[in-house]
Amino acid sequence: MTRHLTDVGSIDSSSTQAAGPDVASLLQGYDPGKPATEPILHLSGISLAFGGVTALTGVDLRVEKGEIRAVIGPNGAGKSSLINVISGVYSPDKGTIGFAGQTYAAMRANRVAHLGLARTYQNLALFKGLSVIENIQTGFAPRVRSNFVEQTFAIGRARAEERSSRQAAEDAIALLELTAVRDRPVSTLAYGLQKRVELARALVSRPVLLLLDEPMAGMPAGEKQELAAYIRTARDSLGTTVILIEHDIGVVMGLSDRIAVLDYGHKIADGTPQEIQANQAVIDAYLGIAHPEDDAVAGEARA
Amino acid sequence: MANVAAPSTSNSFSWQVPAWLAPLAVVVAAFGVVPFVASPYVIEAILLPFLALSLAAVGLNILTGYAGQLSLGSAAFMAVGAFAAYNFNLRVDGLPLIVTIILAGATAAAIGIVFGLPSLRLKGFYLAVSTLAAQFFVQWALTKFGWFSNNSPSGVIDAPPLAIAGVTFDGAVGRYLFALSVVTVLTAFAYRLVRSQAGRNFIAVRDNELAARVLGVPVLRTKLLAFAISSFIIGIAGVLWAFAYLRTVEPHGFNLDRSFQILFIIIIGGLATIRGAFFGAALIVVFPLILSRLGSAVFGTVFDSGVLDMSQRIVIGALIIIFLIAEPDGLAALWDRLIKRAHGRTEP
Amino acid sequence: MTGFDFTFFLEVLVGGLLSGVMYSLVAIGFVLIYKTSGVLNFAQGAMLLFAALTFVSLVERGVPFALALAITFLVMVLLGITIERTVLRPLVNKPPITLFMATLGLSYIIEGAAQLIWGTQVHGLDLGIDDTPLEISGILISKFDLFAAAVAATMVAVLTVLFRWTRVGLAFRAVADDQFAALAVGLRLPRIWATVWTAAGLIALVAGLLWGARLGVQFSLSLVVLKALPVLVLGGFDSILGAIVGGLLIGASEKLAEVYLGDVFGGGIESWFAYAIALAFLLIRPAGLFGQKLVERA
Amino acid sequence: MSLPTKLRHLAALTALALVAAAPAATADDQSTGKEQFFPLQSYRVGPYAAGGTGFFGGTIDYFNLINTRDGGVNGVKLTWEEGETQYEVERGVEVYERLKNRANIAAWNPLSVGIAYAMIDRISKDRVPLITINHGRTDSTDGRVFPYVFPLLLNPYSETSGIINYLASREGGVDKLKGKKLVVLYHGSPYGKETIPIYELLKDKYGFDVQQIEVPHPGNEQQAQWLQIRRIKPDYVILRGWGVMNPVALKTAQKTGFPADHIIGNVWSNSEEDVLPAGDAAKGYVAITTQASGADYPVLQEVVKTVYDAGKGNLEDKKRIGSVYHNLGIVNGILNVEAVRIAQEKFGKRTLTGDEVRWGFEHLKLDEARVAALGAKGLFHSINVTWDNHEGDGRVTFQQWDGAKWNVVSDWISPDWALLRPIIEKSAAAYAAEKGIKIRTSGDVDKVTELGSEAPAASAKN
Repeated sequence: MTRHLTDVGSIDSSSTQAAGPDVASLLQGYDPGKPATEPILHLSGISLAFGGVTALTGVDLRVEKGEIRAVIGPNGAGKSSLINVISGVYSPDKGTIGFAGQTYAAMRANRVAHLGLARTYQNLALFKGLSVIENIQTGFAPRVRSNFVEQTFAIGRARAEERSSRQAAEDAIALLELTAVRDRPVSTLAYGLQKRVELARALVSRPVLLLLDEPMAGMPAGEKQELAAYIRTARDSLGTTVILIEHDIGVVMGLSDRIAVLDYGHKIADGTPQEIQANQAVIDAYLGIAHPEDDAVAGEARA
Repeated sequence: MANVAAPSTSNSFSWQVPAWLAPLAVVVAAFGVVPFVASPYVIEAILLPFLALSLAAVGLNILTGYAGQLSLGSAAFMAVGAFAAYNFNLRVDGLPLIVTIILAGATAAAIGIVFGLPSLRLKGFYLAVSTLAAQFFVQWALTKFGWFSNNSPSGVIDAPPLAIAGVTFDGAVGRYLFALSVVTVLTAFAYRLVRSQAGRNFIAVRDNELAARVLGVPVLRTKLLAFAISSFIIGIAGVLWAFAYLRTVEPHGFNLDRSFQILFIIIIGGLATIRGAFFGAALIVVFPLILSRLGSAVFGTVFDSGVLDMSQRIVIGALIIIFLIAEPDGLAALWDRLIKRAHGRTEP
Repeated sequence: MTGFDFTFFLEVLVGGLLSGVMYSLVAIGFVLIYKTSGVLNFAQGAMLLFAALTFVSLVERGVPFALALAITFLVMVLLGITIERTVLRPLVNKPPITLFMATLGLSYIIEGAAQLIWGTQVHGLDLGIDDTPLEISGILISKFDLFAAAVAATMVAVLTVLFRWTRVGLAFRAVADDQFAALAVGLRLPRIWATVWTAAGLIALVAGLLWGARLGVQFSLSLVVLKALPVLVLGGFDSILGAIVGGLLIGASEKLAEVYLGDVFGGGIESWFAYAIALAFLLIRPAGLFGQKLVERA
Repeated sequence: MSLPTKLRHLAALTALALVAAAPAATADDQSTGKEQFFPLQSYRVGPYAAGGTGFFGGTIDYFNLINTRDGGVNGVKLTWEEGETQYEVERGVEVYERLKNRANIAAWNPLSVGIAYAMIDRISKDRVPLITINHGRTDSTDGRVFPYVFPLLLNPYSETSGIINYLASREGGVDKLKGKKLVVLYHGSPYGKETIPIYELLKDKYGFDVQQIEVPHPGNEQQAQWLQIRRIKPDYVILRGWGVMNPVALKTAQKTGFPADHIIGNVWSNSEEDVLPAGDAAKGYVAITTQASGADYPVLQEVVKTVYDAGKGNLEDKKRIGSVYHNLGIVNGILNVEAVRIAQEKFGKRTLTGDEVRWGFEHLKLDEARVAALGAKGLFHSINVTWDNHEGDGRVTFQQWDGAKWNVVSDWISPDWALLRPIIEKSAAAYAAEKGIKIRTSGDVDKVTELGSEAPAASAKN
C-alpha cells in the first residue's frame, strides 16, 4: 500500500499540467472527510420515465468533493437510471444537474468526459478488440487534440500526447496492479480483472467524478473486498470523488462516506452508513427484502 | 492487497523474431525477386488484381473490420477513385501522377464522408443497406453524365500511361512495380494508423459505441474519419484497378458483385487485421483460377466451363460459411496458429 | 410541361402502388427471418430464384402445375431445414453481422446450385393470368398486378393469423422478443428457426413465381432483393406492416419521381431513388415508420 | 462441437492446399502440325449465359464442321480453347493473358464490349486481330486507326441507321418519317447511351420527333417509363435493351396497352431469350438482325448432319440450333474461317500469324454468290471488309416473333454509311491523337509480321 502511495505522489506532481487548470483547482479544495461548502454534483428534482413507467421521481442528491458516495436500493429502484442520467445516457424529464459550478438540464454523453466525469458499467463495457493498456489509453481520449495524420506518423502534438497517454495508462496500471496483464487482449482476462481494467480506464483521464455502476456485481466476496480497496486507493491517491451504486450492503457500509437509498424511484434516505443502518424506512424497504444476489446477467438497458 | 499472478505466456520463453522482419522480407522479395521470376501471365492475371483488391480490402477493413461500420458500397468508391484520377489527369495539364492519385483518393474520401453521414444516425443493417445507395448512385452518375468519361461514346475510357518524373511504368513489370509501391506505402500508412490513437478510437467505437462516447471518444468524428480514410484507400485501389491492371475504366466493372468480393476478402482474410486483406485477396484471386485449372485438368472436357464456374461459385460460398463457423478470425488467425504450431514442433 | 394531367398522375400513382406490392412481397420474406433470428437474410433473392427455377423446370419437363408446386414446396422445406442445420445452428449466438455475411455466402451457394441443376437458360413462366390492362375511368390497371396484390394480401392475412392465434405464432413472437428468454423457457430454437426459414422459402416461392412471370425466370431474378432493401429500411426490418406500407410508399414515390423529377436528373433515377427516400425519411424521423427502435438497433 | 472442429480442419486444409498449389503456369503448346488456334473467351455462366452458349456454340459447331468435312482450311486444322469470363472484364483479361502465348493464334472473339475494350491495346501490341461481330467500339470501324480491331457486319451507329431506314420502308418512304414520333427506350449503361447522338442526328435529317428514355440497370421495373410512353403516344418504340430489360419491356408494353408490333428491338434485344419470357406479350414484336434465324440453310443442315449427328454438337439443347445467337455464332465462324482462307491464298496454305490473318480480314469480301456457295444464302447477306472499313458494309434485316419463332419480314437493308463515316473518322482521329497512333495508309496494309520473323509470344512480352 505504501509503495503505491509514493507512486501516486509522483503521478500527481507530474500530471497536474496535463489534467488542466479546472481539474487542478477542483482538486485543491479537497479535504477528505470534511464536506466542502460547494457540492461537486448537485441533482435536484430529477424525474425520469420510460413510456409511462416511472424510473425516478424528484430525486435530489448532493455529492461533496472527495467523498465516496453510495446509492443503494433494491432491484428496479432506479439506481442505474440515476447513473445514466448523470453520465448523459438518459435525459431527465424534469430537474437540473449541477456539476462543477454549472447547471444543466441534461448531461450529454459525448461531453461528460470533457467535464471530468468517468464511469464504469454494471455489465462490462470494455473494448474487446484492444489490449489492457490500449483500453486504458482510450480513456485519455478527451485530452487528445492531434489529428489522425499526426497520430499516424507520430509527429506534432500526437507525439507528446501519445507519450502522456502511455504514461497515464502505465500509472493507472501500476496503481491497480495490472502490470502482469498489461499487453493481454482484455477479452482473455477473468471477470474480476476486467472490472479492474474498466476502473483503470475510467481513472486514466483523472476524472473529477467517478461513477461506478455496481462494480462488485457477480464477484466472490474476496474479490469484492479487493476491489473496494482499489476504489479507496483511487480516491485517496487521485482525489477523485466517487459515486457508487451497489447491491452489497456490507461492502457499501465499509467503503462509503455517505449513502443515499432509492426505492421505487424515490430517495427514501440519505446519510452516513451509521444513520442508514439505523433508518427504519430503509430497513423496511430494503434490508428486509430478500433479493437475488446476482443480477449481472439480466442487466438493465445499456443502450 | 493481492497481486495478480503473472500469467505464463508461452512467447515469453521462445526467442522472438522482430515483428517487422517478416513483412520486410515479403516487401523485399516482392520488389527484388518477383519481377525477375514471375511470368507476364502471373503478373497481369494474378499479381495486379491481387494488389488492387488487397488494397481495397485494407481500406474496407479500416471501416468494417476496425471501426465496425459494415459497408456494401466499396466498389462505388473504387469507381470514384478511378474516374477522378482519369479526369484529373485529363483536365489538369502536367499534373504529376502522384498528385493525381492523391487527389483521386481525396475525391473518394469526400464522397465517402457524404455517404458516411447516415452512419451518424443509423447502425448495423440499416447502415449497411444505406451504403448500397452509394453503390447505385455513383454508378448511375458515372454513366449518366458523359463528362466523367470525357463524352466517350461508349462510356469506356482508356487509362493514360503511367509515368512518374519521366519514368514510364510501361509493360507488365513496370505496372506491377508501380502498383506494388502504392500498395506498400498505403499499407504501411494503414498499419501505423490502426495502432495510433485514431485506430484505438475505431475499435472503441466498434466494440462499444456508448462506452466510447462516455469516455470522450469523438464518436461521430471517428466514424466519419473511418469512412474518409477507408474511401481514400479504396479509391486509390480503384485507380490501380483501372490504370495498372485493366488499363480501361468502365462503371460496370465496379458493380455490387465487386463490393461483395471485397467484403468476402476481409471476412476470409480476417476482420481487423491488415495481413488478412492480403491473405483474403490471394485466396479470392488465385483460388478460382486454381479451381478451374484443376477442374479442367481432372475432368478434361467432360464438363464445360459453365459447370466448373458454377461449382466454383458454390465452393466460394461454402468457404465463406466455413470460415465464419470454424475460423471467424480468418486466414490471418489460421496462419498464426500454423506458425505457432510449427514453432512448437521445432522447439524441444 | 403545361397543365397538370390529373388522370395521368393517378395512373402513375396506382401503377407505383401496385409495383410497391411486388416489392413488399419480397420484403416480407426478409422480415420473417429478421423477426425471429435477427438476421438480414441476403440469400432471400437466391431462394426466390431457386424456387422459381425449380418450379419452371419441373413444369417444362411435363410435371403438372399442381404437382410441380407441391414438389417445389417440398424442396423449399428441405432447403429451410438444411440451412438451419448447416449454417444457423453452428453460428448460434454469433453477432448478427456474422450471420448476415453467412447469408451472403449462402446466396452464392444457392445461386450456383440452382443454375448447376437447372441450367442457365432463360425460361418463360405463364401462370395463366392474362396481363391485359383493365381500364377504369381512363386509368389503366394491370390485371396481373391486381392478382399479385390479392396474393400479397392473402399472404399477409395468413401470416397475421399464424402469428396472432396459433401456438407456433406464439413461439415465433417469443423468439422475436427475446431469444435468450425464449431459450430459457425451453422453446426449441432450432425447430423454430427451421420453421421460419421454411416459411421464408415459401414466401420466396410465391414471390419467385409472381416476379418470374413478369421477368422470366433467369439469373436476374435474384436482383429483385435490391428493390426490397429500401422498403425494409423505411418500414423496419421487423415489421410486416412496415414492409407493406414501406413497399407502397417506395413504389409510388419512385414512379412519381421517375416521371415528374426524372427530367431534372436526366432520367433513370429509379436505381437509387428508393434508397434516397428511405434514408431521407429516416434522417427526418429516426424512429421509422412505425416507431420501431430502428436507430439504436445494432 | 465436433462439427466446428471438422470444419476448422477443412478450412486449414483448404488454405494449405491453396498456399501449396502454385498458380499453374501457361504451357506453350508448341505443336508442329498445321493448325490455326482460336482462343475463345466464352461465357456460359452468369446473367448473359444464354447468349454466350449460343454464340460460342455456333462458332465451335462451324469449326467442327470445317475440320470434319474439309479436314480443316486447306489442310490446316482449326483448334480452340475456351476460357470462362462470365462476361466480366477482369476474367476476360485473365483468359487473354493465359492464352495469348499459345502458338498459331488466328483471332480473338470475345463477344463482350468491356472485354474487347480492355484488349485493344494488348492485341494491337501482339498484332493479332480482335473480332467484335455486331458490337464493339464504333470508331474501330476506321481501320486506319484500329488495324487489328474488326466490328464485323454491324456497328452501333449502322444499327441505328438501319432501324430508321427500316421504319422508313415500313412507312412507305423516307419522307414519310417526317412528323412521326419515336421513343428510344435504352438501357442505363454506356452501351445503352452510345446511340443517343445518332438518333438526334437522324432526327434532324429526317424530321421525325424522338424522345429517349432511360431504364436503369437491370431493368426489371419499367412501369414509369411505359406510362410516360403511353402519354407520349409514339408511333414506334425502339428498344435498346439488354438481358432482363427486354422481356420486361414487352410485358410492360402489353400492360400499358402499347402494341408489340410497333416495338423495334435492336441487336441485343433480338434473341429467343429476349422474347420467350414475355410469353404472348412478345407476339408481333420486331427486331433487327444481321443474320436470319432458322436451321433451314444448307450450312446449318450440314452442321446438323456432320456435327450433331456425330454427337459432337456443342449445344446441349438441339432445339437451339438455328436460334439467333447460334446462327450469329455460325456466321462468326464463317467469317473467321474465310478470313483465314483468304489470307492463305496470299501467304500460302499453312499456319498463319495473327498479322497475316489480319490481312485476311482486311480482304474479307464475300459477295452474295460466295455466301451462297458457303451454304449461307439468306442466312446473311454479304460482307466487304477493306483495310480502312473494318465493318464491311453488312446489311441488316428485320424479323418478327410469332410466338414460337422469328420470321424475316423485310428485305436486306443498308444503313446510311456515308452519313455515319465522318463521325466515325472524327472519333477515331481523336483516339489516334490521344494515343499517339500513326494513321495508316493503304501502303501499310501489306506489311505483315511473318511466321518466324517475330513470334507472337515475343511481342507479348512488352
